[in-house]
Amino acid sequence: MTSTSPHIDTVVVTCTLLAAGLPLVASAVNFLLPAKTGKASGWLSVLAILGSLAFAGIVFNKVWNAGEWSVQQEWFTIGNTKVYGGLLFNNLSALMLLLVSAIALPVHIYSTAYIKPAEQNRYFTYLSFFCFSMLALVVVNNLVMLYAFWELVGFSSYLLIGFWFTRDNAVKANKKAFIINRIGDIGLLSAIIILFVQYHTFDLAALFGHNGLVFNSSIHDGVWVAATNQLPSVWQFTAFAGIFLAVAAKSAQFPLHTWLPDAMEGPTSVSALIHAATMVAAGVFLLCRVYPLFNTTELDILAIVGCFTAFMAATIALTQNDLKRILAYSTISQLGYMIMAMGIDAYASSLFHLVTHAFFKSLLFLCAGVIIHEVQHIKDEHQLDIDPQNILYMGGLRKKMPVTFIATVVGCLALVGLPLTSGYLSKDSILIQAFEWAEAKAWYYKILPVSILLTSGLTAFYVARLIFKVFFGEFKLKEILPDINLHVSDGSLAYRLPLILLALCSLFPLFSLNPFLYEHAWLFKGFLPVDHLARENVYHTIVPAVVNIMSVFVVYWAYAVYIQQRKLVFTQNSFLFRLSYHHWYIDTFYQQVIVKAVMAFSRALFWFDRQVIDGLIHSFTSAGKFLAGLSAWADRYLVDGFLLLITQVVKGIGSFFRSFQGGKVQYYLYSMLILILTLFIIKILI
Amino acid sequence: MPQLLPNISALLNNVTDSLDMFRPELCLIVLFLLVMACDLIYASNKGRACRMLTCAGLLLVLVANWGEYIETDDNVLFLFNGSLILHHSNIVLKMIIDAVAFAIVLFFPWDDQLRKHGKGMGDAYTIITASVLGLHVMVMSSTLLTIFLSVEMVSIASYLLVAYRTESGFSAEAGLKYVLFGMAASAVMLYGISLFYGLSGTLNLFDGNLITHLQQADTAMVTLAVVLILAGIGFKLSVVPLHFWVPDVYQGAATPVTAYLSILPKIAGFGLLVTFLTPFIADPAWKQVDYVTLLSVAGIITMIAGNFAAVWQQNVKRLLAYSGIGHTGFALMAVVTFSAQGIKALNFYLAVYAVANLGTLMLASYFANTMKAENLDDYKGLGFKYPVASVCFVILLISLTGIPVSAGFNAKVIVFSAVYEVYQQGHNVMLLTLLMTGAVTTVVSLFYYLKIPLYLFLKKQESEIHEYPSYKKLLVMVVILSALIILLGIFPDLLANLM
Amino acid sequence: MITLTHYLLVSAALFSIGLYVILSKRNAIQILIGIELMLNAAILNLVAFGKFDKINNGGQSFALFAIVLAAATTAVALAIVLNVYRRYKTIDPDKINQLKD
Amino acid sequence: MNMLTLFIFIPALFGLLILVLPDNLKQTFKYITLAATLIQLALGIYLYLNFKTGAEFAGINHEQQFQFVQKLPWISLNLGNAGRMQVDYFVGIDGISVLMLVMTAVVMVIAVLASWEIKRNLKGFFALFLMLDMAVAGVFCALDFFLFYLFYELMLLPLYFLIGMWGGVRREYAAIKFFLYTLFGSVFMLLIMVGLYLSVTDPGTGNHTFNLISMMNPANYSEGSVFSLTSHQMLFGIPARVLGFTVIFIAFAIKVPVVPLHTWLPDAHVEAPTPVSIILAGVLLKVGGYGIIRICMGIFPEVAMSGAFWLGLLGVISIIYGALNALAQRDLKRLIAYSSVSHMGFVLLGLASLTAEGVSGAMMQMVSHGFLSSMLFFLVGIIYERVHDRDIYNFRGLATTMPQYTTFVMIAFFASLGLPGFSAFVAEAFTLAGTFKSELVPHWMAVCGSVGILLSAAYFLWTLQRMFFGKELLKGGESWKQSLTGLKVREKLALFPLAVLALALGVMPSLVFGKINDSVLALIEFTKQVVR
Repeated sequence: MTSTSPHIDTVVVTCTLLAAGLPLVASAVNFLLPAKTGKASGWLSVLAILGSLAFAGIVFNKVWNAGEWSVQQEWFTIGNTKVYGGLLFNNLSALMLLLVSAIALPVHIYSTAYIKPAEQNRYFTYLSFFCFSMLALVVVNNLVMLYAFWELVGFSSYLLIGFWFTRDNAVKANKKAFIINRIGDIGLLSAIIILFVQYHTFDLAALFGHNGLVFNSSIHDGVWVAATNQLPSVWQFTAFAGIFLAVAAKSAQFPLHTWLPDAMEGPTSVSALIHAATMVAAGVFLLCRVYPLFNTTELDILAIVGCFTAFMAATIALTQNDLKRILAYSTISQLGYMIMAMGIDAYASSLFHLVTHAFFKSLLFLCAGVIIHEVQHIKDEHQLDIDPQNILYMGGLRKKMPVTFIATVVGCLALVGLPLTSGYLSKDSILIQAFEWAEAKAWYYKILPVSILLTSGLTAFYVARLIFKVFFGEFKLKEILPDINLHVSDGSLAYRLPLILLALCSLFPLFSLNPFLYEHAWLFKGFLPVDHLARENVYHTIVPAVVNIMSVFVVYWAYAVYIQQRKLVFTQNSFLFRLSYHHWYIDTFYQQVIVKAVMAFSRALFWFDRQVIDGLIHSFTSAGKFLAGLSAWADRYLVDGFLLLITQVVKGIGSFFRSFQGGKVQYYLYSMLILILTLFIIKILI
Repeated sequence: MPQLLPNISALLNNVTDSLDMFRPELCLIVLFLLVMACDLIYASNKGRACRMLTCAGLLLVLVANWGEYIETDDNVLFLFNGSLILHHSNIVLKMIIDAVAFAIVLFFPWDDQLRKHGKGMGDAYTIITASVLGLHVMVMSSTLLTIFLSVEMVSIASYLLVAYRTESGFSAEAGLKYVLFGMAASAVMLYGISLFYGLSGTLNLFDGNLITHLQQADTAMVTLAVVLILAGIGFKLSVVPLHFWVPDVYQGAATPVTAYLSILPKIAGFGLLVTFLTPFIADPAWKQVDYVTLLSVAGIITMIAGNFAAVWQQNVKRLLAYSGIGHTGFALMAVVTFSAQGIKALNFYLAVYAVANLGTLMLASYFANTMKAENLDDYKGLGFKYPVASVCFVILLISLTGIPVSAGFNAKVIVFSAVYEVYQQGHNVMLLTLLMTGAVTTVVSLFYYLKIPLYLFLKKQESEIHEYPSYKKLLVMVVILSALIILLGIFPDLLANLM
Repeated sequence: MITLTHYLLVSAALFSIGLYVILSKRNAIQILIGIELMLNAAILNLVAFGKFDKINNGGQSFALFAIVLAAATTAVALAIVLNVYRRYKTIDPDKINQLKD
Repeated sequence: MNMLTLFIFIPALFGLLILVLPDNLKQTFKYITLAATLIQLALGIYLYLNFKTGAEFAGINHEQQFQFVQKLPWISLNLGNAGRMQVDYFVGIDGISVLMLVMTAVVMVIAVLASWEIKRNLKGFFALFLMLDMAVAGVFCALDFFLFYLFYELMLLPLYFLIGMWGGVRREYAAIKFFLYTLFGSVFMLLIMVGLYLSVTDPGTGNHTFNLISMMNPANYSEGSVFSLTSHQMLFGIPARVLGFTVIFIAFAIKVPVVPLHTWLPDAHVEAPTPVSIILAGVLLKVGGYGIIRICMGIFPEVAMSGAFWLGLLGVISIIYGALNALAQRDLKRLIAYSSVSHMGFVLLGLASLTAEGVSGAMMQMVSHGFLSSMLFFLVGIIYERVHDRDIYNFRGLATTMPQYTTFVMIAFFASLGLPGFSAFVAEAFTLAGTFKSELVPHWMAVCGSVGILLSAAYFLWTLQRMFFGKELLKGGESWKQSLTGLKVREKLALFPLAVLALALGVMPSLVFGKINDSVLALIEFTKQVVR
């Protein structure tokens, strides 16, 4: 083992390896075991993730605020480049390690109940594999391994989205998810290659650490200069663009966000873990890792895209009827917040929001899972032809499912960012910093904080809509079919325990003792630059107040609309409604324009391949045939293509020489003499 | 006449001395007489006796040639007052001729068409023996007289052989075409010889004054004379435009005769061509006719004509006839080098061509015998019925195409390197063009050669055809030839170093 | 005075006539006659040139050989023509064209 | 006995055995062939394990650095004044060849296991199979151009018959097309080979030589010879060395295959029986790549450098063109065939870069594609054998019917599309890294190349979705369902090692890089040296 830092702690290294490795072991065991192991597989994975959590706890304890160091071992040598496998320890690694395992544990427990025993073997094979990839992703110390786990995370997500592979929608969704993630992967790969060529190393610490290679490189007169190499500056931007693509794909940012709503075809527990809390946060995590690479322009792009995504997704969430899709768009919106926070230099807030969001969003998904499970139950029992995820069929569940109700409310409050929740702390910190950021800049920069504020209001509205539609009023199905037998409940302990755990984690005490000041959160402080001075200004008071007042008002408005049935909302056929309902038509655009274009292009190329490359030019062939005076005779086995052309040329020449061969001997003599004479004359003339 | 008298004794002495190195030919003369006698004496079963006698005799001739080969070493000998020339490469050609003639004589009665000939085949052996004598002389001839004599000798024998199957219309037709074409060609050649004689003042090609005299003559006349003579030789080689007879005659003649025609006169013809050209090439003063260009053009056209026209063919023998034309073109490439290495390459190429072509024609005969298969269509699916013969067919065709591992490939490589070598010295574009044509026509040749394995193995037999008795001896011979091809493919130096 | 040129002219004329005959006549025998004319043109040349070749008399002796060979070849050719007639009942070379491409 | 010689001729030996055995033992032929390939595999592993690494064993242009060398005088023709024509039986391996050999040995075993489906004319099949095996092994070992060419051409004929006799409906067409294409390339290569032979003299004997290693040393070219570096000769108005490079490159590019010389490949692959497809894709395509490294770049390094842009361009075009074509296919086998075109494009791109990363990546891609394409074709063969159909639209929901099969398909597909953890990822990533790093090819080529990775995901996932997932729906209905049985033991035995190898190479790329690194570095150094 070689280390880049003097203080190396073997306990930490071992614990980290164990934390990441245990799920892999569980996955491998499950993969090799026969499919009928059922619940045993589930508990094996739960044990593994429990172990991971414990080890992650130890690691966190030792690494948090203890500086940055890494260990590595040579993996392979290619040319003169050595590629290492190694671990990087800093606050980010430790936090992510802990976060992932902490979210994964309740989801695992939940899954043991949620997934049918017959399918658990396969399910937990995939799920543990995901945990392994995700845990490894956050601790590796170089770009090659980062890329590898980055893609493995996407791969396991692919497997889990398509878990119910007999459903066409699920399979289409996982294909879409993987391909869109592939676009991001290519971006990341290109960026890694560019960085490698520029800096001759893959090492994260060496590249992005304090006073690292990236820090010491600069752009002069269109040339990107580093100690090791120099490239035209366009490649620096390309590297950024690549990373941006990767982030946009993984964290579902515009324009690559469309896969996430579709990914809701997977089991809900999967959505809770992967598509709400962990994998989608990987994009933000990546931004943190490579943060020093970006310059101001690039950060601005991030901020704008994040802000736009947040706004767009929030508007879409307003009109969706599918419970999980609402949450998915909400996730996209919240990820937009985080990306924007990165763009406005609110690095710590972004991460803070990442963590809080992870808890409350997975909580919401798990709640949704319970609800959907129960509705599905009703559907199966009465053989109804309804979509169990459609909130229009729900209502009045608060009395039947109290635990779920409370948990959902907690999650929703956190999502809206009302006081006493963790969401309040993190979200407000972003909002405040957004205003601060815009302060120093030109007026049009103000659009950004204002629109993010607006988004916050929209969030409050769709959250309220969700709560009211699902938990208040009367159960809608009962209105349609009065005789149905309703016995819905919170379900077993395996359902309730994770909900309670996560609900507790969504409240403020886990992060800060002061429920109103985000600056006091330990997590926030863990990521502040050393010289950071908290600037107290007016925004710190005004922004939270405005936000909360607005939220409360909006919630009330929603209450008025949905419970009291007042017509205060836009009509269902207005342009804006349709825009929102159809996800801004982005998906339609991709499907109709890009996918069709690619397919048409590939078909055209295939045609080209058959007809032109292979046939060179068929018309030429026929001309050749005509000129050579051939009949259409052609060997059956030499019918098409390049060969046909050659065949025709060959045969044309052949038939020219053959044409003398008429069987008449005097004609032979005649030809012979003519040819000799010709030869002779040419000879003489030359 | 008076001027001749003082020299007579010297001339006679020379004749007697020459007889020593004329042993193989003397053997042939004796053999010819014996076979003829045998044919007359034996009433019944005379074909068999004659054949054995011929075979034994030819082996003896081969041995005699071998003796000559060892004796001559690297010397060049002139026999009979300069009428004949003898050196290594000539003897090698003669040996190839003897060996192939031996195989062809064996082949004769194995072919059903010939065996069914009513009158027996005694006279065929006589004719062959005589023609071998003619071929020997043709290879060695160094005066215009011996050239004409030997060419005519071979021609007459060939006419007879082609028209041999009197009961067959095809054979008669082929004979007629051959004889008319051949006689016209030899008449043209004789006229060329007469002009050449007039211009040079000598019949002896190795006369010291030959080039000097020709250089003084009118270029057009010299060219005419040379072209007419070359036309006569070209007829034997089946060079374009003197190839017209080839497909018809090869197809019409009995298969062993086709084998004879496609190999022996061609080899001898090349020997003759090389001898005829030697004095001009050896003398740097010669400027009248640019042989390199002339022969290169002929070679290129021949390669193209033969190989491209072959693509169309359905009749196997006709296909092989065209391919034979193509091979002539390729061998011309070796001649054009006019270097020792080129001649070696030529000899090796011809030897390999002889073996492979003989083998394929034997197989053509084999399939004609067993399945009455003469066209490609009749070959469908026979590969599974006659695996040994078919595999041999593939091997021989591979060699003819020039794909490793086969002797044909090595021959091709050696010819290519000879041409390259010369190119490197002179940078003559003609040579490069020849190389390119050689390569292209190789691909084209694969096109039609592959048709035979294609029909044999890849096509399915459509109907069950009546089966005739199998021909073991023919098959054994073919297997031996194929093995030889492979052996020479792996160890070409076994043979090539003799050349 | 008959010079070499005269001989050559005659022979050239003979050759040309022979050539014309073999190309135009529709009878194998006539073609053979044409060939014979060509051969004789050459033989005439040889003899004419032989006059100047004092030492060897090559021309004359060549002519003798050529005459003999011509006779032999013609004999063979006639035999073949006879056989063809037996099979095809015609000796028009144009009609004997079963072998062709 | 030299190990390489054994390695090459073991198949020939067993092939002869099969030829002489009577037909009623035909059921044993496949076992004999299997034994031959297993022995070969054992030898291959022995070679791999005993292959020494280090800069002093780099090979490339140093004859004494090759390992397991055997050099015997073979053909010696006395050509009079032109000296002697000397051909040696000269075999030996360096880092470039050792992995090709091991890969060949593995693929051959798999191909034999796939040959169980062959029912007709077993003697012919296995004899030709072993002949092909010998030829391929020979190509990778030969260090004498003549010997190389011999083995190279020797591959054609068995393949022609293997495709033509045991192939699909349009087998005749495919076989002829394949043969003509390849021969077209190789005949002109023959001309260049002869030209090189006459340009190069062996410093030891003073004769011309076919020795590939001597041909790499510019000092061995005689003054004024056609291919001499210093004499700048022209052929048809083109610099002779450029022409030589181009001709040989075209010959190998047909093999690789490089767009637009690829059209033989889809036909040949589709029509060929499964074992032959496996060999074609697994081994024969690599002969092209190997030839480009050993011969094109070895003998004409300066042309390779100056023409790097064009090579890289062809590589990029192949990558994208092949992938797009694959996207348009509905025949599973044809899809995989086009995917081969795309994946082999990476090889060319990596080689064009002439950087250590690029060339190593290309080598890795060759090895990786060898295993993966074998696996893919084997998998197609399984389904084709069962229902004689492989139209993607005729299947649906195979994951329900054949879960294990689907697992292997997924492994193969994801490994092929470059999922990290599998060999193709390392290969493609470093190929692109090398391309970007190279000063010879423009940077955008690396970016374009990476689009190929995206497209490969598209067509593989589409196939997965269309064929394997969804509700079970088969064109042949119940009878198909009956025939689509689970994997047999033999099939698992073939697939499992391939999957493990793909994984092992992905997790431990040093298995490959460790062996080739010195040679690759030597190659790069050598090319730079010559240009200097």
